[in-house]
Amino acid sequence: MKPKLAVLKFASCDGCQLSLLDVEDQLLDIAGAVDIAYFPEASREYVDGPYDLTLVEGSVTTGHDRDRLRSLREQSTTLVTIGACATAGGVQALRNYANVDDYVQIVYAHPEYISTLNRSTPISDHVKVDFELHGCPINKQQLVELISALLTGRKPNIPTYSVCVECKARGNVCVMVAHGTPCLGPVTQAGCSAICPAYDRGCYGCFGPAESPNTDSLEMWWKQLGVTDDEWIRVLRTFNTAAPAFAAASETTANREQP
Amino acid sequence: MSRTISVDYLARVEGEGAMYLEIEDDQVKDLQFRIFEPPRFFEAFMRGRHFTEAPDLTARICGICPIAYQMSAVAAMEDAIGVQVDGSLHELRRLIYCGEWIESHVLHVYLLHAPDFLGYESAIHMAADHKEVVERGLRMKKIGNDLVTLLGGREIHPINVRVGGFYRTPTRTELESLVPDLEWGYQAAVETARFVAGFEFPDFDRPYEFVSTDNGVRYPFMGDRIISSGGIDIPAREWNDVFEELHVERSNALHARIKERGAYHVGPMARYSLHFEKLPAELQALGHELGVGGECRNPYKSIIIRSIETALAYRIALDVIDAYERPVAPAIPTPAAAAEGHGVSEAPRGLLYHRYLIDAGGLITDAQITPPTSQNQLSIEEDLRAYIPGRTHLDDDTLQWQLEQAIRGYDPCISCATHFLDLTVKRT
Amino acid sequence: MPYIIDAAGLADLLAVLAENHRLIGPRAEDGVIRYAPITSIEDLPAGWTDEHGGGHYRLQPRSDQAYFGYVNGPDSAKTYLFPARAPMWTYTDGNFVAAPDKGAPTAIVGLRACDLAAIAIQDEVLLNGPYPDSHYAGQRSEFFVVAVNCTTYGATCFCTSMGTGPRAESGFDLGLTEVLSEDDHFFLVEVGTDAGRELLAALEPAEATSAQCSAGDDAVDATARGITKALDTTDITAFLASNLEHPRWSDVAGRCLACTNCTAVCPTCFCTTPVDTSSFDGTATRERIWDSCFSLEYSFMGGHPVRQSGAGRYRQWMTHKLGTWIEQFGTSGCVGCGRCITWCPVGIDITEEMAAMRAGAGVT
Amino acid sequence: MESVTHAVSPAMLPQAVPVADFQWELADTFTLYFFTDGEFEFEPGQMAMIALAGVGEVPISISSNPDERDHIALTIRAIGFVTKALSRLRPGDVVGLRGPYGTSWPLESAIDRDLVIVAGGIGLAPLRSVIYRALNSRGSFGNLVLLYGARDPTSLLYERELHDWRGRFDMEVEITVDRGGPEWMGDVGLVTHLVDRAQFNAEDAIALVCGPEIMMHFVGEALTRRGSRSENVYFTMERNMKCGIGLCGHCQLGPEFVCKDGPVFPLTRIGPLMGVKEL
Ligand SMILES: Cc1cc2nc3c(=O)[nH]c(=O)nc-3n(C[C@H](O)[C@H](O)[C@H](O)COP(=O)(O)OP(=O)(O)OC[C@H]3O[C@@H](n4cnc5c(N)ncnc54)[C@H](O)[C@@H]3O)c2cc1C
Ligand code: SF4
Ligand code: SF4
Ligand code: SF4
Repeated sequence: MKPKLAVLKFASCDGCQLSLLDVEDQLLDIAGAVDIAYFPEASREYVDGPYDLTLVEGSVTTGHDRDRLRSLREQSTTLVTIGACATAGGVQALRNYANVDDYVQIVYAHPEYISTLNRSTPISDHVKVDFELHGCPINKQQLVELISALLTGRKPNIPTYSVCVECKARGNVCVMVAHGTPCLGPVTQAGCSAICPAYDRGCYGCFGPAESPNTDSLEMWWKQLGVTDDEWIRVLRTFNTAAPAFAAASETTANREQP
Repeated sequence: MSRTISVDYLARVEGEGAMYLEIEDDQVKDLQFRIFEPPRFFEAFMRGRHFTEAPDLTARICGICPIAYQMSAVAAMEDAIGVQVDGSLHELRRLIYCGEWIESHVLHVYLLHAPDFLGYESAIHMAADHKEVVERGLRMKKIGNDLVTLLGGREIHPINVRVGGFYRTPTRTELESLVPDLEWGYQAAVETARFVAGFEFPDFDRPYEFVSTDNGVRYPFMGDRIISSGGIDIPAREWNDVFEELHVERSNALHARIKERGAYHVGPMARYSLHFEKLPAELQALGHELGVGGECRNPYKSIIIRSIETALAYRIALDVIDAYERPVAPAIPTPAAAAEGHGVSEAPRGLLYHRYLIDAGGLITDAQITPPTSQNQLSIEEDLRAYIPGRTHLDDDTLQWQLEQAIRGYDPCISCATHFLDLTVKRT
Repeated sequence: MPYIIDAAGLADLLAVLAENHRLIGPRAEDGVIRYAPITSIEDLPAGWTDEHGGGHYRLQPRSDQAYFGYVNGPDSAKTYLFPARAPMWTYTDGNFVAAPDKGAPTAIVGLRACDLAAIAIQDEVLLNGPYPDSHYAGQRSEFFVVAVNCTTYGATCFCTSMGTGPRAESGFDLGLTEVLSEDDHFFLVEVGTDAGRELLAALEPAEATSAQCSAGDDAVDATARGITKALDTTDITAFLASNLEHPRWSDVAGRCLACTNCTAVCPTCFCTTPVDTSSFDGTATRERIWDSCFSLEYSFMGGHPVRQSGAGRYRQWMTHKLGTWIEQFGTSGCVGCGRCITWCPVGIDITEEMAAMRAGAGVT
Repeated sequence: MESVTHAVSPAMLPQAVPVADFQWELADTFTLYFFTDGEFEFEPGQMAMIALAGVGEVPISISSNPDERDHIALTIRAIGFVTKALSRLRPGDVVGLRGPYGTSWPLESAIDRDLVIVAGGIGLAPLRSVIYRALNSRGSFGNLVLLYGARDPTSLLYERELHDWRGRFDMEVEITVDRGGPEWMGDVGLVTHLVDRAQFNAEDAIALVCGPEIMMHFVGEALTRRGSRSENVYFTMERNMKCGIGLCGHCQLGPEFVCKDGPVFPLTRIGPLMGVKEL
């Protein structure tokens, strides 16, 4: 019996599940190795749970989604969150800093039609998560690695160290040292293979905090490069704004601002 | 006799939507195309962000068409601060857009829509009987992704687009490495168009008002004007004078319409019908050969138009690479200025409008984003309403599948629209 | 007695090397001096130098057209001899098959004395033990080195403390000293090996005059005098071994990002980790990639990392580099090239940390 | 290849060898057996690197009788990804093996002296081979003492051997468990207590210790208390180990590479290092 795979979403942009369709070279092999039981973005077929492997995209922003997630967890042997939304609340967690009623009013003419939670929260706030893939979006090769590792019983090779490791391995020139471009790579988890520095741009943190991120030290250095408090706060408050390490670092700076 | 057809969770569309249909005798009594995907409040949290962040932030509205968001955003910001990106930098923008059209169109044609016509639940199921077809699609799609990756750093939420240009521009040699694949892709797209034109289509022409971006000269990716088959011809900045967005109870997405006129249609069929004469002669000839001529009004046939546009995107990519000279600088300076800016561009699924107000410090004070699926929502509902009469003899399953197929013909992107599906048909 | 060639001679030398080698040399690229494939003398960074500081590097124009008037960039011989990723084996049909590890014959031009010392250290670690590293051996076997004596130095150089430079004493096939004055521009060429001698003979160079030789010596001596950064190596192994609980470790941990940049640019760091992959057809492969004592996974054992704190990880790096390395391999693990200082994103300076520890200072 | 042979090249290339036999020892511990070519030799205390293609490679001590030259055995506790995958192997399945590597128990230095072997939990595995060796030439040693501590009676390894050894008159076997249970008639408590009362001449005896680091630390103290000299006490250490031959850097403990300078170390060398947090 092939393991049963489910892929589904909560609040998100669909990009992370699209990654699975983006592995053009391996898609049919994967489809041969697992039984794609439920993947509405790609198939009308709906096979009931339980599922051996469930890939969850998106963050929880409504009470209904919270309930849906709980029953999904019950049906899943291994539940993996894919992407910054599912893992850290996503860009929509910026609402956590604002009054959602205000947001609803800005976007919708009839706020009374909209039901949402005040906060956008990661999956792990609600149910046990077996593995998390970082990234906004995830790296499709990491997704393939995760699936093949779980199928073979290997420890998924998803390192938690910083982007710098991949940056040097890729042969990039450090944009922070050599160009004076502020880079969030030293506190951001590897996984993207250091795309931004390869394009002469500083990392802006889409893979979320790395293991043991020293944001205080990096902040001091960014300031020396001319970055303002506001800019530092904004870069931490993007796709992984609700990831504890980034949230705490941005709050430290924000609180420091008010004398 | 009355019956209900209901699809709680529409498959093979991007995002979460539902359809509910109540039919009495030969008439539709109630119809709801409902978008329940939870809202993500982009317009709200864009406030207070720096204008240069807009391309990266708005890309996250949609993982299928991030380039479209980035392009409309940079267009709006550049409009606001009064700079113009032209020459090779503009050509590179067209090139990366080619990549997105190819990727998105091929995804839709092969993985989302073709299974409907061939009677499969999914492309994976379809691959069991039509392995070569699916493999061709995957290879075509990959070329689109490769193009976006080379220019943008990665296929989803590329990192290399910025207000003013790019962070790093490719060398000619890097671009030339793609040429053989693009040449193969063009031929494959032409074959795809011929292949899908052989499908069976319901007889169903609709009196749409087509709307698209216009730049006066070329088949549009980008442009500064908006035109329609109903005579609209306005600069992008007059958007709010002509169009409006309504909020209806059943949907987390806003519905756009032409003021005092109602539904309109954006997307490949609109672009094709409004700009047919701008297609290269061989693609015009292909359109005639495949019986869609200079205008297509049958939503089921959008798959043919998408295939022709895919060929077009390969063609344009080859032309851009052929003429490419690496720009002197990867971007032009972008000094902040307090102003309002409007930007339109053609996402694979249709016109995407952005408007921003920014202050002197460069911070966004107001944002408005109207994605194609919001604009097509009314049109989709009207299609469904129009499709039922004369077809109530069909059993529920067939009817449901055909209605779903009609919706899928729009390649709706619900993730975009919520900032948008579940199908229920009730027959009484 | 060294020989002498002019720029045309250098161009010929490169042309001869390029005939049967992959030719690697310095080029100004992406805002740094890289060791990258070159095709001719045209690719050399004539007129460029580089400015170094803690966490700071800038390519700067020179007032002259010196070809080797830079110090060093992030690359070293390690980039080619011990690359970030190397294949180990493939498993197919029930057998482990060794990955090919023979490198292309390579000639590298421009390496400095510290870089040669670093190669000697990696040779000791990777080749001279009971189990030589086959991939390294494969890259090392046909590796022709054209070294350059330093006639310029950077603010992060401290080779003089580590006894490795600025003059290249050994470890090269040919050694160049670039002499450039108002009216003269030539290269002294020293022969280090028979292979070097053979190659040079094709150019039929003249022998240098003693005046020319002393012009070269003067330039290198001036470099040695100019280097002020220093690291006190007195009894360093014992000193470090007896200061494992020094408060300075947590002080530096407050600044250290544990980002691994220092270990990646260090020309002697050799830690790796294997990466296993399996494909859906049942074959599997193993590669090895650079690892670093700064990553948590590195010391993972029985459910958690041994070195949890930044202090523990920084201490492992520095005590190994400067102290225990000597016990293990008979040489320091540091050649004083200064790369870890320049390329540390927050400018942590191993010489400053060492000095602070010697001074007993816990807090800066 | 059907059996384990000596050294291959390159050094990090495993030999493909089929599992000859698989035995569960405890609920989470099993022994894998492999045929050898008869030439293959190892010294008690040495380890092998065992690889599963596509899964990983881990160091495991060779636990079989070094003087039985037709096979080797590895006793493994399934605690993580690789060891769990190994626990799913069955005879005939192919693994990769390299080795033997590392230092061995200094049995020659125990000649004509008492030999004390102290094991905690799975730590008995690396010691079993040395017990076999000592028994093979029993006459060369003075008292032979095995002190073995385990979590509870169900986690006592090698019950058959323990039973045989206990039955011998030329060997003292003392066993203790942390938690007894109604059926358990033996000692309850830490293995250090056994050190205090076992029969050996502390001043001169050679002690070989293997177990969790904290257990070894306390056994070292207990031995010292009884008068053992630290140069006569040997520990076997564990550290993250990727290559097993001193090339990958992971297993360093101060100046020592646990893989090649160890895993067996004299307490004099390793003691000072063990006390340093996070070393
Ligand atoms: C010299 C030596 C001899 C050993 N002998 C035995 C033995 O005879 N029987 C036995 O059951 N175990 C033994 N071990 C421990 C065994 O190697 C680990 O239990 C095993 O590495 C865990 O791997 P895993 O992938 O299952 O665990 P995970 O927890 O998934 O570990 C992931 C990785 O971390 C490393 N790692 C984790 N724990 C250890 C550890 N304790 N030691 C070394 N590396 C580790 C490994 O590289 C492992 O692949 C020995 C260890 C050493 C160093
Ligand atoms: S560019 Fe950024 S990610 Fe790369 S090494 Fe420098 S700081 Fe690290
Ligand atoms: S470098 Fe940083 S921002 Fe760029 S893709 Fe990688 S993690 Fe994301
Ligand atoms: S430790 Fe620093 S200075 Fe020493 S060799 Fe390594 S990189 Fe160069």
